[in-house]
Amino acid sequence: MAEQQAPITAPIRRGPLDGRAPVTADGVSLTLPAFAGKLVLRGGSDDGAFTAAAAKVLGAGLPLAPNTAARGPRGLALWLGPTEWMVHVDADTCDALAAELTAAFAGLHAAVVDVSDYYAVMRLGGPRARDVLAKGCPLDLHPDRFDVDHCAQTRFVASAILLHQVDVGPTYDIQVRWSFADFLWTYLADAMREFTSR
Amino acid sequence: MLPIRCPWCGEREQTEFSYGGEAHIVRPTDSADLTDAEWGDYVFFRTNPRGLHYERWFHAFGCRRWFNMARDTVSGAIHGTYRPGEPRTDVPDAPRVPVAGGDGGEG
Amino acid sequence: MKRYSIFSLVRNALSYHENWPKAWRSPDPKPAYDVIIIGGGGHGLATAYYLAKEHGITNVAVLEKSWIGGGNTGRNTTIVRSNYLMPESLALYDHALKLWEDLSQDLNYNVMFSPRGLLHLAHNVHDMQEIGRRGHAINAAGVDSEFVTREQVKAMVPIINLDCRYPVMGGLLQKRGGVARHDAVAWGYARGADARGVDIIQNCAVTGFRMDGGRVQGVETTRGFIAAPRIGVVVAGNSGALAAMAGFRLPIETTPLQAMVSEPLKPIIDCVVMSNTIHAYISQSDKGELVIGGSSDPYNSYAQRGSFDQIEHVVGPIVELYPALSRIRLMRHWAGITDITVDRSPIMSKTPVEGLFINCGWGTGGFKATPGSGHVFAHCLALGDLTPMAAPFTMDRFHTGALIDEGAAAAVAH
Amino acid sequence: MAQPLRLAAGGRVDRGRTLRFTFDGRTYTGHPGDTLASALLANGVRLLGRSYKYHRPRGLYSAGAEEPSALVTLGAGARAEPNTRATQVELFDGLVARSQNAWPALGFDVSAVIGAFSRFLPAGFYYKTFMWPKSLWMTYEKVIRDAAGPVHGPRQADPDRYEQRYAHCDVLVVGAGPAGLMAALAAGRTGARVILADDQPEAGGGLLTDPAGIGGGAGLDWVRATVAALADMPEVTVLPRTTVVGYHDYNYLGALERVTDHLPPDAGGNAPRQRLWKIRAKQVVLATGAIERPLVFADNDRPGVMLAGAARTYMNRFGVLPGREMVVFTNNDGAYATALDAASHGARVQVVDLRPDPRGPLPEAAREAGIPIHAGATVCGVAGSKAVTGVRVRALSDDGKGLAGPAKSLPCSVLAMSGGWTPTVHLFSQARGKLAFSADLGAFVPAAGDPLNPNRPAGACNGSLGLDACLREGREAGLAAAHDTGHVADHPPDLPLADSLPQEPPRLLWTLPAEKAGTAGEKTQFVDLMGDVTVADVRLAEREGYASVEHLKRYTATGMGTDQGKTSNINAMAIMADARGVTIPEVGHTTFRPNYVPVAFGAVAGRSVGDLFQQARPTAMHEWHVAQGAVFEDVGDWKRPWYFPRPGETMHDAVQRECKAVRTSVGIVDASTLGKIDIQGPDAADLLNMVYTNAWSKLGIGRCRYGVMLNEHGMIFDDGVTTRLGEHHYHMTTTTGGAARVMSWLEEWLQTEWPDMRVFCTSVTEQWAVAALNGPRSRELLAGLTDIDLDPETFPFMAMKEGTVAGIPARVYRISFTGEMAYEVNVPAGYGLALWQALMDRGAAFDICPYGTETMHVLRAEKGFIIAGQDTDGTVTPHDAAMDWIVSKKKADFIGRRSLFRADTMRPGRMQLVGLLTEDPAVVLPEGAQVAERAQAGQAFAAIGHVTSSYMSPNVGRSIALAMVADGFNRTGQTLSVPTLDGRVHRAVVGGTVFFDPEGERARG
Repeated sequence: MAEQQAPITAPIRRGPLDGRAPVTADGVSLTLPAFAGKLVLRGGSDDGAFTAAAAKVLGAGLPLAPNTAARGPRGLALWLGPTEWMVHVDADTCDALAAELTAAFAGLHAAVVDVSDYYAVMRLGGPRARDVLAKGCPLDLHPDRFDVDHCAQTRFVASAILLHQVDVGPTYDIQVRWSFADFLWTYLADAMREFTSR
Repeated sequence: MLPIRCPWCGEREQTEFSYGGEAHIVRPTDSADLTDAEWGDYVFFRTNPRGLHYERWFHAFGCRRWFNMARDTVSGAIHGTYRPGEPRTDVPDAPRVPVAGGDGGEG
Repeated sequence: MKRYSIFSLVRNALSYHENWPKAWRSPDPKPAYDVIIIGGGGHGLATAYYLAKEHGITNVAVLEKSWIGGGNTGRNTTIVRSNYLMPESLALYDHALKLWEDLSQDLNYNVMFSPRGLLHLAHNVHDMQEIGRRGHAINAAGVDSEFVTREQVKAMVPIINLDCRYPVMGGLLQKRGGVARHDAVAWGYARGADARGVDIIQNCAVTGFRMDGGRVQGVETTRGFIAAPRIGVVVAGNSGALAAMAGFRLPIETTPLQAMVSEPLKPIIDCVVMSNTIHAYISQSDKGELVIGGSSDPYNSYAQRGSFDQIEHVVGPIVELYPALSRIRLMRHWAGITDITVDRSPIMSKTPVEGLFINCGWGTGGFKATPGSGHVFAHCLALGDLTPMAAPFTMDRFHTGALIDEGAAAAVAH
Repeated sequence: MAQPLRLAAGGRVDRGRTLRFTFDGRTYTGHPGDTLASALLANGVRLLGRSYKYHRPRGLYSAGAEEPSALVTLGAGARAEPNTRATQVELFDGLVARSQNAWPALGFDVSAVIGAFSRFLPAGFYYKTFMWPKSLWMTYEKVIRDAAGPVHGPRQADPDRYEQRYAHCDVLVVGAGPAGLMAALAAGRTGARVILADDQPEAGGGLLTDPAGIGGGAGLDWVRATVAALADMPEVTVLPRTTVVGYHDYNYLGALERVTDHLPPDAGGNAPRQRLWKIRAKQVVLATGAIERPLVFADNDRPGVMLAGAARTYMNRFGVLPGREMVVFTNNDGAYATALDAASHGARVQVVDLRPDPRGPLPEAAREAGIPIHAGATVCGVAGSKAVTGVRVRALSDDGKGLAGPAKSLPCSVLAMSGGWTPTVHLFSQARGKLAFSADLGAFVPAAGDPLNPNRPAGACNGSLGLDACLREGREAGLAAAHDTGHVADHPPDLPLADSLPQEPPRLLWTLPAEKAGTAGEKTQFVDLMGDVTVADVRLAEREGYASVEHLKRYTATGMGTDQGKTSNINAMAIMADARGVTIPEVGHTTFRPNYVPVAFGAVAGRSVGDLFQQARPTAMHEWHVAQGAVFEDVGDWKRPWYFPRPGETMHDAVQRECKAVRTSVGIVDASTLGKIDIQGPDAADLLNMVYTNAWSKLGIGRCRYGVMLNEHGMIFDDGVTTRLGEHHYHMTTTTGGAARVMSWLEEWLQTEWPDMRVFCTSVTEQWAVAALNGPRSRELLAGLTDIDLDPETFPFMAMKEGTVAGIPARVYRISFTGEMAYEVNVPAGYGLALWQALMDRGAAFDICPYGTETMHVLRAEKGFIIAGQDTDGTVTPHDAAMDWIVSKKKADFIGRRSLFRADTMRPGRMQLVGLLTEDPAVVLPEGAQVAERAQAGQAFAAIGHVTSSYMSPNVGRSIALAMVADGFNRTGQTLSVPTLDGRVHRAVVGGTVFFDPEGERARG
């Protein structure tokens, strides 16, 4: 058997939207936030041992109310379902956090799954962001109904998305599967076209 | 397009869901003891009522949870949704709907 | 029945059409018939017609709760074809197609059957394999079917966008397929059956069955009890309700199927074009309207209305495949209610009730079968037993497992 | 004067600007604020089109969406828009319109000769003729088709954009007339979220026609103030040029906004042409107004015969006098307003009133104005073919069914008629609302709404025609609708006083006596102008038994035109009622269907066409494949490399080369699209035991196993390899097409049937990019790039190890879909391209060959591995697929197990998977070809099966095929016939399904 040799070039990690220039229009912009590590946490909302273990590692409790997100010292936790959360963390700390969580969940019916590369996140912000989203997302995003740190798994036209309102701008982070990212970006950019003067 | 209240996520548009057919059909655990006809009834035969229908939906684009819904197949009225294992939505004055298998165990 | 002919038309024109007789009578129900057909749609009326014409059984009533032809007969996209995959289906649907070919002359009523050709598109390798299998199977059975290339597709349908998101790779053509004037089918059969003595009784709803010792005696209706030793239930969209009245269940779920028409245009599509992958089908009526359909709404409903998102799911692909139609307007959309079996094949069956036969489960494709369904079912009712062509389609198949699985074998919807 | 009928003053048009447009090639002028219809009328253009069936000359009939006659083709080329109502087209500079249904010219239409034969073409004549000889039907049909459609559609792709958007509100108000404005104002004051949609460019509704006063001032001043107040409310959205077209369950309504249709082409910037709003409203107020009914008399379709309200609209809104000599023909008081307005503009006006002694305030005003009134009389004839020149008037008998006295001829250029008003209940009815017949109005009115769709009809839509009633009902409806959404106004708007005159009841005579008796007279009394349906047709339908309202519609085509019978339906029902001798409610009404007005397909498709039609899913290595010139295959939404042709290679060449390369050295395939599911939990093995046919309890950690899933029918629906990663941790793979289905399947069973199973399933499909190395030198290649010990003793076939590959954290699975030694390298998708490039770079020394799905399929077929969905089709059990070995005999249960023991699934002679080798090794059977025991060229035969997979195999050195054949397992060695469509009959021998390396040593090596 041959000896292992160093790869010819250092591996580069890339996302499906790398290199995309921001898209801007009157009152709305589409940008790429920094790449984040992403972990799916599985466990029961009603499993106190699980929620406590998660809170201990994350430094903040998981958001237990549906359609909400909670920011903690180690990242942002988004409610996906009664047994499922998405945690966005600094990419560099993702592996370590995953390991800590896995250790903390020992003996529990719980799971940690690294999905950092599965999903891409794009950021749509500005006073007209709601108008752009309304072109494909059936949710009522009126601030009385959907506000900062609300999140929802829903759809934009045919794409399944995880929508998170980041600030009152409003700014939204839109998470989508890798293979849909290019399409969704293109669709959103097209939806913004109406708000450009040329 | 129906507005469907996911028992976890709240009201969402129908396009976030997929339909799962009649609810409360319990899979026989003694299938080896069933006749072909009894097994065929479980696999293929449905109540398909004109009127109140207990049915399953899946929040495919949302929390990915299955749940049950009571809906009238004629008037279109949705009488309520509830989680698996929870008692059926009580629908006053609704006709009693026979359930597969006759005795209607909760799913 | 006064026959329609050039002479009768001219003669009546000269008298300002004031002497045309009723196309069918509106008799009061008699107390008893030899056979009762429940359901005055195309299938039921055809059954009555062939009972009288082929079997000499004329003491027949067709009971229709509303107006004849008002169910799926009047709500479909009028497509006629026989290019099914399974030999049992092929035999049945081609039997129907052969009857279509002479139907106007047989009925002396122009049902405007137009065998203008029916094209199934293939958009990927899997589609090519599917039409490859189906095309060969159809040919093996001696039914017409041919493969066409991309270029031939373009020649047949000049406005098609071959290089749409799912590029067209080829197609399967049944030249004998086409469309017919849906309402005229019900009317023509009604007129023909009536002329042979069949009583067509509209606004007469069946409310129950009278039975004795497991044998059917007759039906309770909104116009009183009517006796008959042999009863055929042919009520697409309501089969479950009738079965429930008779005390049995069916392997059927009832769902809405929507369709739509555009404003009229001069001829722009000269054949029927269907696409499984794009999931929409289109033809153009003789009046010039584009007639468009797609897949069923997913959920059980008897409401004769579907969901608007389903309309979008059909129209989007139509515009993708035919970009020139984007500015043409959708005039009207509506829904029928279809009885869907798990194997997408119909049920022609005896029931647990002796003397009671059922013909249902034609799903989204019943219109094309109308003459064949009526012809075969009439024979069954006359015989008191299932004919060889009907025999594979009994309810028993859902117990034995001998499905005729057009659905699993990737036959197209509709 | 350029516009002979343009009034010097008045109306809402901007006379300061002149717009030029053409109709049938002639240039005319109009002004901003005009519709195409009003501008044509201003120019004295009467003849606008030809009718559908008889090619009768037709002109302008109405001023709105109900228009049945004035249909034109707007624009040209790719932007040609057929069947456009001139009444709904806002005029813009450069507008081009053409008449329809006329050849060679509108004024001289050859097909008008058909009218002379109209006696031979009654309703339903098609059904009675064209049957002889049978062989000629398709020829007849071609003529019918060519004649039927009014106009050609565009042949080029539509260059315009269409948008869609969702909207949510508490109260949607449909219609911005007095009732709708009042409703929106009242609801808006509560703070509720309100959308007000109106199809016109400016609000006002009937007030644009009727300059009635409100609150002591001009009605339009009140409109202006109300619109301004609404604009100041942040939660109120006003949508002009927006027609609510469909009312679906749970108050979901579609509304079409014509965003830039009123601008010249390309003048709209980046705004779309149209936008379809999809509105979910908690409450709806329907203030959709009413549509005027025509009267039914001889030649009531001539150009110049129009609705009285429309005539008034042209005067008051558009500043156009419809004619200098006007006869107003009415059964009610309202039309006198048209007479008075026309007289005030200097027209010579006379009134013909069906009522013997009209005495309401409006008729009295007309008398005072000196307008002659022919009371108790009817119009019984219209002179003039392409334009009205006069009418014949005779007294009515007392019962209204006969004519009395001598005929008078009244010269006129326009006949403005009114048969009363029909509430626009289309949306109410679409919303499942029940209608009741109002004998006073002679129309169906809303009776009971459906609780599914909470709405309130208000004003004319509700049958309340007076302005005061409109305002009152609008206010009440707006407040109540808002209240029902939890909003109450601190200061609800006051109800303004409105000018409303009392009116005497109309005299409802649904058909008017004709001078010619019977059908001869009735055949020019038009009921439905669009379908050329006459009174004679309706009576014929009844005579022949097509007497139900739906049969009437379908037999005569009444209401089937693009106007959907807005002006004709009630008249047709009434005439049918008369023919049948029953009441109108006994006849009933047809169902109102969406759309209220036709909607461009483009608007329904929205932006999801072209590049945005449906996502094409790329893998992490996609750009490399593109750069290498891969030909792609669509697999679901995925783009997968199909093959990698080198310059000059055909697909066959490329695939043969790729197939050989894999078995001689090493090939690499992008397997990223396979579905992947992370399964964790103490009961994970129990789940696998239920969803797979084989046993999973004893699979060791780090080991992989192939599994087959059945549906509950017992039929194969997916397959794949699952690996045990840890004590309670598995990694499942599925087919590419089955990924989503299997994920949902697992969740379904876990959540609904086995909620106590402690298992979490998480999709990880796109977390992992997968490069699969296949071939005898795969180990050698991989070894140079990994820290994993590849020693086959410790890393045998069907095992998994973790480590790094090319410096990337990886899971490497020793599984094989080719029967070769193979390593599937899984890395986080972000590293997929880096991995692929490293393998290619290092692989150069091994002549590594990238291959696509086609080669993958050939190689697996050489090994007899099935593809679920190709070799199986949902009717195949594992036994049928020659895979008995994968069905556990010990497990008491798994999904689909019981179905394997049914009479038919146990039946001998089922379709079974076998290998087929053609006698001529060069012949590659077509996939799908049918198999027979014996068949002759060109003859039908009894098929006993079909070819599922078929390839030229360079490694076997001949063609190979898999086939499903009845009783196939017992036919080994038999020679069967395979006829193909080119007329040849091939012969092939039945054998096993494994054509290459039957011992399977290569994969294990």
